[in-house]
Amino acid sequence: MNQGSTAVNRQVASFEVRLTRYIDPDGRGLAPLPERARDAETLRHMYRVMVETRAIDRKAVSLQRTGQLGTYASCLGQEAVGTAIGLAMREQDVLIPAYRDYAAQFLRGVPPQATFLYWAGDERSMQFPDDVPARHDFPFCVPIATQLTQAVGVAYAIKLQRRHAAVLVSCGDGATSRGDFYEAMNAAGVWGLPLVFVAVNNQWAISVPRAQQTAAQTLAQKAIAAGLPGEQVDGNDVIALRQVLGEALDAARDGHGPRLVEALTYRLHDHTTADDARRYRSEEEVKAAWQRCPILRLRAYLTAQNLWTASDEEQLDAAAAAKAESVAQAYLATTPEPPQAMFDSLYAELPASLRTQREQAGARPAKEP
Amino acid sequence: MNQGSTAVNRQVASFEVRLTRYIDPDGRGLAPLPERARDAETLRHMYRVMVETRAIDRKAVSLQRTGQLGTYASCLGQEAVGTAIGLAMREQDVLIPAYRDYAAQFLRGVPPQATFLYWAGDERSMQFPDDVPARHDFPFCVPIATQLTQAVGVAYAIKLQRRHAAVLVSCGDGATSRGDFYEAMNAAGVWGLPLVFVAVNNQWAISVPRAQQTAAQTLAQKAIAAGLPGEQVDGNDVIALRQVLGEALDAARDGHGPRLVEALTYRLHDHTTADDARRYRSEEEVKAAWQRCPILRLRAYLTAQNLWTASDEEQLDAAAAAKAESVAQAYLATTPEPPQAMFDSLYAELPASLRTQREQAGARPAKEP
Amino acid sequence: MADLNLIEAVNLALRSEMARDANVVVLGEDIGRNGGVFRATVGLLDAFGPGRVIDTPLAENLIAGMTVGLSTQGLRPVAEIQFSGFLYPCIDQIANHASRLRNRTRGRLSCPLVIRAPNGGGIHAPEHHSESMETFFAHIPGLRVVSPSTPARAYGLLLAAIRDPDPVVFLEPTRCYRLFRQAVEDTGEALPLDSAFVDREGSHVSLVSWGAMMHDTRQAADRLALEGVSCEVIDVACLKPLDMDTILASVGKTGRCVIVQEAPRAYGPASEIAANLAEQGLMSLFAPVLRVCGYDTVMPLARLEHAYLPDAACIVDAVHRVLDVAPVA
Amino acid sequence: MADLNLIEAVNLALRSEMARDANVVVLGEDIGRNGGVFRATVGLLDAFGPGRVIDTPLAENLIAGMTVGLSTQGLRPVAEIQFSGFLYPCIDQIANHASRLRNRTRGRLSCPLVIRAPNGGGIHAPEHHSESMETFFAHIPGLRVVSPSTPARAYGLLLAAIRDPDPVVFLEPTRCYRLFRQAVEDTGEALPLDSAFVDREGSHVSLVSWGAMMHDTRQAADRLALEGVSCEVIDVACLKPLDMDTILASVGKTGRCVIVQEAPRAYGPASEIAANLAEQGLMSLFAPVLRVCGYDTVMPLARLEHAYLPDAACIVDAVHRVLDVAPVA
Ligand SMILES: Cc1ncc(C[n+]2csc(CCOP(=O)(O)OP(=O)(O)O)c2C)c(N)n1
Ligand SMILES: Cc1ncc(C[n+]2csc(CCOP(=O)(O)OP(=O)(O)O)c2C)c(N)n1
Ligand SMILES: [Mg+2]
Ligand SMILES: [Mg+2]
Repeated sequence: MNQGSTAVNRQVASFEVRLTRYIDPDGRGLAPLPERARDAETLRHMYRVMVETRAIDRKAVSLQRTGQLGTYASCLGQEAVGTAIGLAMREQDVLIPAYRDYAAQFLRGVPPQATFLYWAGDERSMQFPDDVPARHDFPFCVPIATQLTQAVGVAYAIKLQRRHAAVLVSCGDGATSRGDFYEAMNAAGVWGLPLVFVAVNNQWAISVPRAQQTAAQTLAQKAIAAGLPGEQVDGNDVIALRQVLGEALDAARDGHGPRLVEALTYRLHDHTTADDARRYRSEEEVKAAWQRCPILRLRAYLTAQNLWTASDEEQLDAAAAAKAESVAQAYLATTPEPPQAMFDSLYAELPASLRTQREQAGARPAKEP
Repeated sequence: MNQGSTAVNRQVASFEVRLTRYIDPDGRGLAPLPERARDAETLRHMYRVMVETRAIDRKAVSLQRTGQLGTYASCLGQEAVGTAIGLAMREQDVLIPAYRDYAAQFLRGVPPQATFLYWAGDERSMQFPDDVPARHDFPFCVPIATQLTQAVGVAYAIKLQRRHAAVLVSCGDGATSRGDFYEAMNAAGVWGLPLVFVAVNNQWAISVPRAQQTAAQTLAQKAIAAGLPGEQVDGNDVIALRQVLGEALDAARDGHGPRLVEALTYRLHDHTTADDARRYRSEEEVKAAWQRCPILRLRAYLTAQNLWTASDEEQLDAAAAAKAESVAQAYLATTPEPPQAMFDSLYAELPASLRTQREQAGARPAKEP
Repeated sequence: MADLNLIEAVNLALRSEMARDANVVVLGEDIGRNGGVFRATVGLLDAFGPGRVIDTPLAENLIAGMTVGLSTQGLRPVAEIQFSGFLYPCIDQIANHASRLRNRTRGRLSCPLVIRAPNGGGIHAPEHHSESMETFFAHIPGLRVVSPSTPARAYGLLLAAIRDPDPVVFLEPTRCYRLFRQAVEDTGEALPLDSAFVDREGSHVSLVSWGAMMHDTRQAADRLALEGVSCEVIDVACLKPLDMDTILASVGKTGRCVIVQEAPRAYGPASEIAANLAEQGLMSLFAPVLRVCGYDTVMPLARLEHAYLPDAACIVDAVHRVLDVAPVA
Repeated sequence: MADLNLIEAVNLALRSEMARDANVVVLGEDIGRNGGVFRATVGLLDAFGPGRVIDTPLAENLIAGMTVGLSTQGLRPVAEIQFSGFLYPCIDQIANHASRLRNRTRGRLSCPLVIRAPNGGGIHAPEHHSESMETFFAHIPGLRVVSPSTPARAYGLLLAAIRDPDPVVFLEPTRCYRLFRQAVEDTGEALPLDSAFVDREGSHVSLVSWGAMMHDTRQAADRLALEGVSCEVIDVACLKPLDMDTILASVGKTGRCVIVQEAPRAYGPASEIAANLAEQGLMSLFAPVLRVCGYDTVMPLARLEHAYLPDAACIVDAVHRVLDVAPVA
């Protein structure tokens, strides 16, 4: 309890939220590029990853439209976020994603066909190869925000085990309305955990706009409730993202505790292929958002800096299309598991009482899948 | 999304938290008293309520110690909070209490023996008379923080029905760690509801000290996460509390939206009679906290202002003791309900399939209660 | 009188009751402008305005708690939870408060509320969208749990649920939302909340189910009829309170019973029905009470979903077994 | 070898396993400095330090989610939920994640975790402290649910739960925490997690229970023995997976079964056992399967708690009924 002051009403605490951006929506640099994203090859690599991710994403949508994939959640317009996450993380770090961080997963070694397999409804999609950084990452998390408290446990373990590693957990703007978001930040603060929270503010949670999720001016300021630093970054500026996330992860790994990064971006696609965004938002809004597209922006910057040519672009487009096509083919070649598979990873060892059920499942005549 | 700025890193929001106090722990006034608690009779009334509440509270503890009451949660040291809440609220407002806001309930017409009956384990305790302000108040809430989202619903209804009323919901410092606390503030902010959150920071949640609940410097700043105003008030200064809560409730009623008030106080007693606080906190700490007792403080102030005499004190002590005794007698005279009562308020009308169970309950031989 | 599918019948009931009773409000995620992810609330925002049609922040625990609060103030809130697997965060408020507030205050405060959600699988939805949630609620004292199997019953039971003075968890069979249409008249007439429906009388075996599995149960009864097996088909509809009288009467007549549920077998609703038969109807049983259920495994993702869900063939098979395989003469 | 009550046996198991396996950590509210509200974790903070003995902020959903996270990192977390009624906020993480992560990743990640909580009433505690929570967990695929009835079983089953590679909900009978003592040796030997215990052999009737009601069940068997009724007494101990083989074998022998539970009757664990008997053991039953249960009402506050809880007299009465009232010759 505060005491001893004689003022009737005095300030006891003050806070601020800052926003970082290095290139503006037209691709103009606002300042010398930061340490972590200044090298030409790094910039080109980020660009390639974003373009390739978009090609794969578009392929998934078209497979869905032609009945070859289940409901799919596109990352259109948000490619910078996944890309920067994937590049900022080190192998030993743990990624606990929501469900649109495809680029981050690809960069950490998840084969893109796993993404397709996931939305086709096949659990093997989240098995991941065992020789890639992602081998210890978490699978997608569908129940919004529930991954956040799990991240606290993972980060606590890392600290207890003195591993030089950090956890990056991502969630959407909608997710910040769930108590889980706050409980997780609060606990991370209490223990000073190596944990970076990324709130991917794409302005919409299905049909609910950001302003209807919260009266807070920024999502970043929600960190104040937990006593953590919170900051905004332009989420369509992959350079700024790469820098801010790199700093946050380094700090976390080095024992300087958790923080919250709000990445400002925009969901250009429908929420999922089962959604029709025209019901709840205007075409003008979407059109305007296209002007801030992270890919166009970086291309404009690279072009202006003479780091990227029309022929580079042509080559990349062709390579990305080929990659997307080969991913689709790999996915389409995967036949479903047998019914018994529903029992085979349920427990480490199937309890005896479930063996009959497993047999029954195997014995039932195959039905339309 | 913010755009158009040319700064690489710029401030986008700033916040502050302020603390209000009118009399210091020694009872010295720090400034002219505020509008809502300046009148001599109001001051004396607040004093009497606090003293009477303490007498009743002590009686409950002694009944428990002698095996005449179940586990009891004392409000020792926190009497100012309940008193100010009870006085700041209007009849049409709705109180949604945690479980230590006894004084507020008494002021709103709940007979103190109901409190005893509650801790004795009798549901009739929360029935409340139907001709008092409390008739539409909520009962105690045992599952920590769960009352907070309910308060959002009540406040939403008030707004929808255009009632000129406000909701006051209280919770402890421990409760602020649950997602419910944040979800409720966040929703209240979205709709600008007539809802005042009071976080009674008594420094402990059973054995967990405030600093282990959160890394936040203040609980008041948690409001920032929801875009609400948050402020601290000295919770042992009933004058400051009365003023701050009165302002908050008036603002809420008049359509100016929700806010969070953190009341800084101290739990002088064990958590409940089932707890032994010596396991986890030092006697020095408790001794020091006694110096800030809200009753001693107001008495010092009143005495210094010549508003209170030794004979006033004597009279009040006797009256409070008599009151506590008569409350105890009224409680002790209440015989338990018959077993069938467990069915009689379960549904508006008992489903036919449960009638047999009700009969069975009535027919079982009475056992040790 | 229009031919409606089940989700349209839900929409009609909401619209109809909101028009009749100004205290009815609906709330949930994406239920306003978007009309609900399954379109249950389409048109309500335009008809009744944002005060009574409330798009909430994304927080199921908030929705549940808020619904409790709303219901204490003379309103009749109907909350939607978007998919069944997101009902879990509501259990705290439902079990600790909604189902208890009347009892806790000895009748002073009460919770006339409805929490609606899709229930069960079969539409190839993503993970957590296809769970069967009956048991979690049916075990909680002080609640009502309802699961309609047809558009007309969805309409009549939802009206009843909204008007009921106590909390109701209303589990809508996702798979039936668009499965078939039925004439549904907007009569404003509610169906009873505590009696099972005897859909079809029969003499050889009682088939007992609810929700989406009623569809397969009826199919099984049709197939069995062709074999000369006469099935009495019962739609439980209200799982809590459970109308055992109707089921006992039926089994008293047929002596055989197969209970069909989509939920995992262990500790599922079928167990409660079978237990009551073993307790109160044992002497009339000619054959074991069989439960046709989902497996005790995690609901698989889309590719194996069909292998999880019981179907008419499973039911026919179970009936054959209780009839000792040999078709009835 | 010490005479321990049940809570001391829990403490011994925790201490013993923490000493044996550095990956075991405990977490919960007030479990560190305070040693737990029931004293289950007394002394652990001093012995193992604050890294492994974690006082959490007050948030059950956090505790559950954090436990999931911890368990994926090679640790073996044992979380305490302070009272049974505060388990509800854990169900989301347990049902949507702990029980599924292995399956979701086809074995790549797993959750070797334990969530412990007191279960049931009988100690005159405040509201929400006395609920019986078995059903909510036993219906969830991928979990184990355990409820010991004696100090020795609490010790051996808790060791097994901690060592088990999958998530276990461990429900400790509150009423037995200090009810009686038993010799418990710190052998480090675990008990099996999927077999029921036949506590007493008998020939006239099978009494089946678990947790606190085992105490009353044993009392009832004692009283019935004086009447010449020979009871086979089974402690289910592990509700999921459920060892029906042992129960079926017993009922195959006795032909009569009474199941005893404290939880509300409807959709309670006893129903699952009875349903299995009606399905697999019907032909050996001489009498209806009776369930002696709590009522389908909210657990009353202290003054009526005794009127809610079933007791030995209720069990004796049910046994008389399955024996057709007349004592066995
Ligand atoms: C607990 C829960 N509630 C509801 C849903 C249904 N749902 C899926 S995505 C979504 C909106 C999420 O918005 P946001 O967090 O902003 O992420 P975004 O989809 O924009 O990436 C909702 C409501 C869910 N998956 N989980
Ligand atoms: C959901 C829940 N978890 C745990 C408890 C047990 N419990 C009762 S009071 C308490 C501490 C509450 O601390 P605080 O919110 O600061 O309130 P105070 O008791 O200090 O007034 C705990 C953990 C509870 N009642 N509800
Ligand atoms: Mg979003
Ligand atoms: Mg406190």
